[in-house]
Amino acid sequence: MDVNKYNQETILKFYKEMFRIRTFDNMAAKLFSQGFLAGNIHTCVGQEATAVGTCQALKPGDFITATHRGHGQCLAKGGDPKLMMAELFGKASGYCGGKGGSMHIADIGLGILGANGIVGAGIPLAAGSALASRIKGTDEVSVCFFGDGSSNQGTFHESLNMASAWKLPVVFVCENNLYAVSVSFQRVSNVEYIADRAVAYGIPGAIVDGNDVFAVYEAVEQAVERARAGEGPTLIECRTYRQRGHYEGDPMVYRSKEEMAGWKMRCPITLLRSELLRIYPACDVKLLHIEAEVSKEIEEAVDFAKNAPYPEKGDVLTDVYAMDNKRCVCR
Amino acid sequence: MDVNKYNQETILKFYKEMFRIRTFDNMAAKLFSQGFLAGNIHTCVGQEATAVGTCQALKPGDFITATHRGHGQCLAKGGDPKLMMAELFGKASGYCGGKGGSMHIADIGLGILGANGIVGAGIPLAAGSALASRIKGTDEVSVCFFGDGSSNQGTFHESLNMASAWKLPVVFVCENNLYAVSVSFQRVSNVEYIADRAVAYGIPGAIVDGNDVFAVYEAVEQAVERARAGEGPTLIECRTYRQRGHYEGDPMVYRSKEEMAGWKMRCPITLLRSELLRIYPACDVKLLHIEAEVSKEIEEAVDFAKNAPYPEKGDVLTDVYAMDNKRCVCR
Amino acid sequence: MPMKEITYSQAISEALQEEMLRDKNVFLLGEDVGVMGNVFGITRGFREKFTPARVIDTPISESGFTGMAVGAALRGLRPVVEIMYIDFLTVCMDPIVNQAAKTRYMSGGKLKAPLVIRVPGGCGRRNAAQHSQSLEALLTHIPGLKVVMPSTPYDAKGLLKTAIRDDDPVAFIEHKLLFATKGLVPEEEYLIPLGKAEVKRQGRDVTVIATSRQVLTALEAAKILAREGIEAEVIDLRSLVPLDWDTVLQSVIKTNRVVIVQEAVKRSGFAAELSAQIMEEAFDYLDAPVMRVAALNVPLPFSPALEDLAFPQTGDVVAAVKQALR
Amino acid sequence: MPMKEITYSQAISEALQEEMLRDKNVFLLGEDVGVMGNVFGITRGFREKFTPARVIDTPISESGFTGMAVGAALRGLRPVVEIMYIDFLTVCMDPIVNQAAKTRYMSGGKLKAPLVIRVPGGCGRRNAAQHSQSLEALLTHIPGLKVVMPSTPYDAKGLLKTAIRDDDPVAFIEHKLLFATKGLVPEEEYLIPLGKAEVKRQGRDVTVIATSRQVLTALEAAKILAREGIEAEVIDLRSLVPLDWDTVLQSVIKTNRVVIVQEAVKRSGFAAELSAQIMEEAFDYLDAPVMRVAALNVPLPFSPALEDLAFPQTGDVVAAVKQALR
Ligand SMILES: Cc1ncc(C[n+]2csc(CCOP(=O)(O)OP(=O)(O)O)c2C)c(N)n1
Ligand SMILES: Cc1ncc(C[n+]2csc(CCOP(=O)(O)OP(=O)(O)O)c2C)c(N)n1
Ligand SMILES: [Mg+2]
Ligand SMILES: [Mg+2]
Repeated sequence: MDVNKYNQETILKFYKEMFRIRTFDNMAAKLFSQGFLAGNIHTCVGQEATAVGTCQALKPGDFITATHRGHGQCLAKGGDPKLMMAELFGKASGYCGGKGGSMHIADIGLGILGANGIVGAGIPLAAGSALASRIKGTDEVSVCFFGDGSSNQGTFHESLNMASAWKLPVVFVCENNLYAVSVSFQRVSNVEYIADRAVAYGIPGAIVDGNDVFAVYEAVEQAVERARAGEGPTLIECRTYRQRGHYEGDPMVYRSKEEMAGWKMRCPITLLRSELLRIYPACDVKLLHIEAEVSKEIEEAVDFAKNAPYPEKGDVLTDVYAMDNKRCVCR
Repeated sequence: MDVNKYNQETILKFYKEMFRIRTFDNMAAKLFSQGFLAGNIHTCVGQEATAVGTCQALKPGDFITATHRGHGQCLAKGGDPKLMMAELFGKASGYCGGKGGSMHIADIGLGILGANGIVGAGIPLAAGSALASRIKGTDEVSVCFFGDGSSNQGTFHESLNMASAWKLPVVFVCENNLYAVSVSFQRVSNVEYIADRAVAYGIPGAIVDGNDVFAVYEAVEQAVERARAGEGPTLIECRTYRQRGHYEGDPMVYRSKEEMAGWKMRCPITLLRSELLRIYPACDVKLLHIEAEVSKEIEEAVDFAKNAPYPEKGDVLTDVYAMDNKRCVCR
Repeated sequence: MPMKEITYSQAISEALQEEMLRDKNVFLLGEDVGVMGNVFGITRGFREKFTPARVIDTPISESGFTGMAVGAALRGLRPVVEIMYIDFLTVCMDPIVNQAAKTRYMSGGKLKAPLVIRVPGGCGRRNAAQHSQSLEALLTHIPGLKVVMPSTPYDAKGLLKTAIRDDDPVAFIEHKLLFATKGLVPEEEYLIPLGKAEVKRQGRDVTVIATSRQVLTALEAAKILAREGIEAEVIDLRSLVPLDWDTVLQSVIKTNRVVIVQEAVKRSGFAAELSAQIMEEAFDYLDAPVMRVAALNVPLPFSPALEDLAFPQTGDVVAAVKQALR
Repeated sequence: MPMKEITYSQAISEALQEEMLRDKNVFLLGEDVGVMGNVFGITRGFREKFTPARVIDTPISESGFTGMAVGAALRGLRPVVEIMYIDFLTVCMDPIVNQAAKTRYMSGGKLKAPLVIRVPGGCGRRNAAQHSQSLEALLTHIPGLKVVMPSTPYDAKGLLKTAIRDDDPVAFIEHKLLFATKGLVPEEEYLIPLGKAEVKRQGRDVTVIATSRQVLTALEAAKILAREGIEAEVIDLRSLVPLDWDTVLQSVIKTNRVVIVQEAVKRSGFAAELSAQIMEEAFDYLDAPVMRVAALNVPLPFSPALEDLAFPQTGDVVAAVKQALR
């Protein structure tokens, strides 16, 4: 990791973003184990650098599609932890009024086109968003987050092909955390790198250390530039690792203790923190301050969520249709 | 085209196979225009070398999946023109008792696992057949025919990935006739060669002249050997051209006269015929004999089909289920 | 109102053109819609008129391009996606069922996906089992989708224009054997609201409810029945979601006997839903059980000797009406 | 007969093991079925017991591996494919609907595709709209498919064994919230034929028909009703295709009143089909309209405050029965 070219302020900003995600997801895991949250929680602990490095390379007007493991992606794009946490609690004040939950957070104003519970389904959505920019003649770039597992879905192939054929302004960011639930990419494919699949579409493919937030940032920045210049998509494979289970409660029988420990040594947050302190030793107070600030922010989000009202009973029937909802729902 | 290493007998055999397909499909087109055949007819006129070159490299026990443009593929694998023609007529004596028609011809005894009306759907079927050989511990190879258009379907990606990951004995033979209905491959992709997609799966990809029956034969032979040896799949792109419309009645506004004329000059049958006569000038009588024989065969097939009985009314209700058909159909 | 006679496919073509001219957010994508102008000629000339950017020839990647349409719709565009045959919904159900249909609800009303899926269905063309289905019931079962099935050029044009302006995902199901049928449409612009059935024939003895091409079958049957003094009221639902329950109920109250005709396979088709609703809410008005006339529970056979036995013919409707009147 | 108490998921696990031991043509494929032993633990230890060749961990390529299962079935094997949730059928409808279901008919009976698709459905786990659906009606509408929905460990085991031996493609729909439920099953081997409903409770006043987890709801409702002197007969259909019409009809003749309970969304669900059939063939026996109790026509909401409002609860069944008795 080489952070020398970045000033202290920038590094601290990146650090704070990553630390917020870490704190949010650790909190979500805790709340889940305490029985406060229902359903499923997929944390991205260990993968924060990918989300942050990517979103830091975007303008506020750019778009992302997020995955089932999307808390970090949404936070990195500016998602409000309060509204996110309230959504995890199923409260009316949550992003989706409690109707969506962890896997469906969206905020069109922030360019978050929605997380997704269907693996691979977000890929064409992102390409479609890029097509929209093309048709509108505007210059937003759309970023598609997806996992290694997702790269084996047909939608990956179809979307990358079309995006490339039409030179759409989209960046495909693969969070390769080596596993799809219990299945390692290497057991279900015969290629080492997902980025090598870029050849099949005639687009650039890049492999980056997904735990190095600036490596991700630089790769995405270049891809975004290319996209915005009308030169088409890029496939970026960020090699990373989830430190927790696929979902909370996952017994994780499919990975070795050594593997997990090795990757924990390469924790993106620890790495950045120690680099930062190595270059700017005096920064430790600032760091503690940031960490305290973020912890408070997330605790406030939890308070907000806990105290927020649940949706009204009648809400179960609203928002199915934008027009003529009542009649379409009632029969 | 270099046929020098093949003896006269072999060349004549290949020629006869190709000529049978040509005669069959020209006849089908004629019968369709005369109103004898209902539904849709997709001829493979111009693409005979691909089907024949491929199937000549197979053993009788090997399997194929055929496409909507599958008459040639089925004939090349040993399909009986009588039963095929009867099927095109919708007669009870047809391959499918008249229930399937042109796009659904199957003969499991000959290793024809079925043509398909859904573009891309045959690809996983062929991979699955290869998986069956693996599980059974038998050594049949499965060949998957598909078009350039089909290579843009998600099933292509998913199937090639799994076949490669598991080193299945399957050969993917792409009949790249440059168009999917009216859409040229080049307009909807950013790569020149479909075979280049092999890289994405870590398998060999080969590009061959699909109008040179021996080039196809040699490429497939090598791939079959590899597959049978347990080394996994190969992707072979046969570059060819359909001389007639996508379906009978296609106005063909999407291709230029020059392009069509150019490819007609490269007609696989004319090419082989003139090569043969160049090397074995004395062969002309034999050729005429073969051509007459085949024409007679196809005419007999037409007679057979015309005179065959239609299915009985009650047949509409049979064969939906293998077990408990009546009860499952009646409610 | 000055009228003109055009075909069902011309009606669709006109609706598309008018909406594309009116709203630059409307664009088309699908296989062969561009250079070829659609396999039925519906978008011929569009590429030149509206530029290739708005008339997009796609690869054979239904799941991908339908998903892209959803993505573009989330961004405020109004894509009209074409799936060449309804049978191919099987390869692109997810963007329709799990994305377009649910995105509004899952986002608590924050997102909307205004797209139209134009897709021809139906049988009778000897196209065999994979090109002859009527799969509307797969869509009516999914909350969030609207489902429209026009039977005439007039309806096709007016409903398609409305569907394009609708803020919800709409499956607009055409019928291959209707494309060449002709009918009168106004010279002037008009719209038909979704969820408004039309009584295509008045009658007092029995209510026959149908959609799409089966409306024609029902009308033919009604003519034959009229000769025997039986007056059938023929209701064309025009859309299944929203459903015009009032029109159905009024007719049931009047005739007390109902026959529902659908071209889809009988089991779990939409006729069952309608029958169940009539049972639930109009039981006391019924003098006879609601009868369904539908395709057999079989894949459609190719053979010209078999296909017509598999889906509703005029005679089947006549027979069902007589049974309902017994 | 000596019995043992096991869970629904153990029952499924036993059925799979017994059939894999009995017939070497049976094999499993799906996501996480191997090393992890399935996300619900159903195939734990299988990989070691039956070798990785017969217990195949797939990539997330449902369309591809389901299609491969069809291909393997055409070759005489008996694949048991697992789709992790029924909601994901949307990404692999084609191999099921256009291939497995139709191949026999299209080939005039020359091919067969004996495969089982094991897939958990149902809601109640706060899994939100894309992980909570009950999509059996999408399958019952497709001729060529059989559809099984067991409600108890006993049924799950006996029916799954039969499904694996069946020569047709069978969708075997499990329920996430049933996996942990317990019940008695014989120590000895047994089979349950497809298409044989079970009267899970006798009653004279009303017939309540249900499947899968809703059988439990129906039985609970019946208990409550019994306290008020209302005797409900509860029929568990066990399979929708084939359908045990005789058992349904007999009960209708006895009680003259029917309530159908389904966890699926109401519109175009299978309850509509059943209601329509009862209307058509037992109209004269009905003293009241057949009532349906079903999920609302909405995508399933996540919020614990909303989800239970969206799908049938015991109270809803009780209320519907009382309405049917009015
Ligand atoms: C179409 C589909 N298939 C299966 C699943 C179940 N599932 C949820 S997440 C997941 C693994 C995804 O792996 P990957 O794309 O690598 O993302 P990761 O979880 O590792 O972040 C699976 C199989 C799903 N949600 N959708
Ligand atoms: C899933 C699906 N989409 C679309 C079609 C309609 N269709 C039939 S053939 C065809 C073109 C196929 O192109 P290609 O694979 O290149 O084969 P070719 O016809 O050129 O032999 C299309 C679009 C279909 N049958 N199935
Ligand atoms: Mg992963
Ligand atoms: Mg082609």
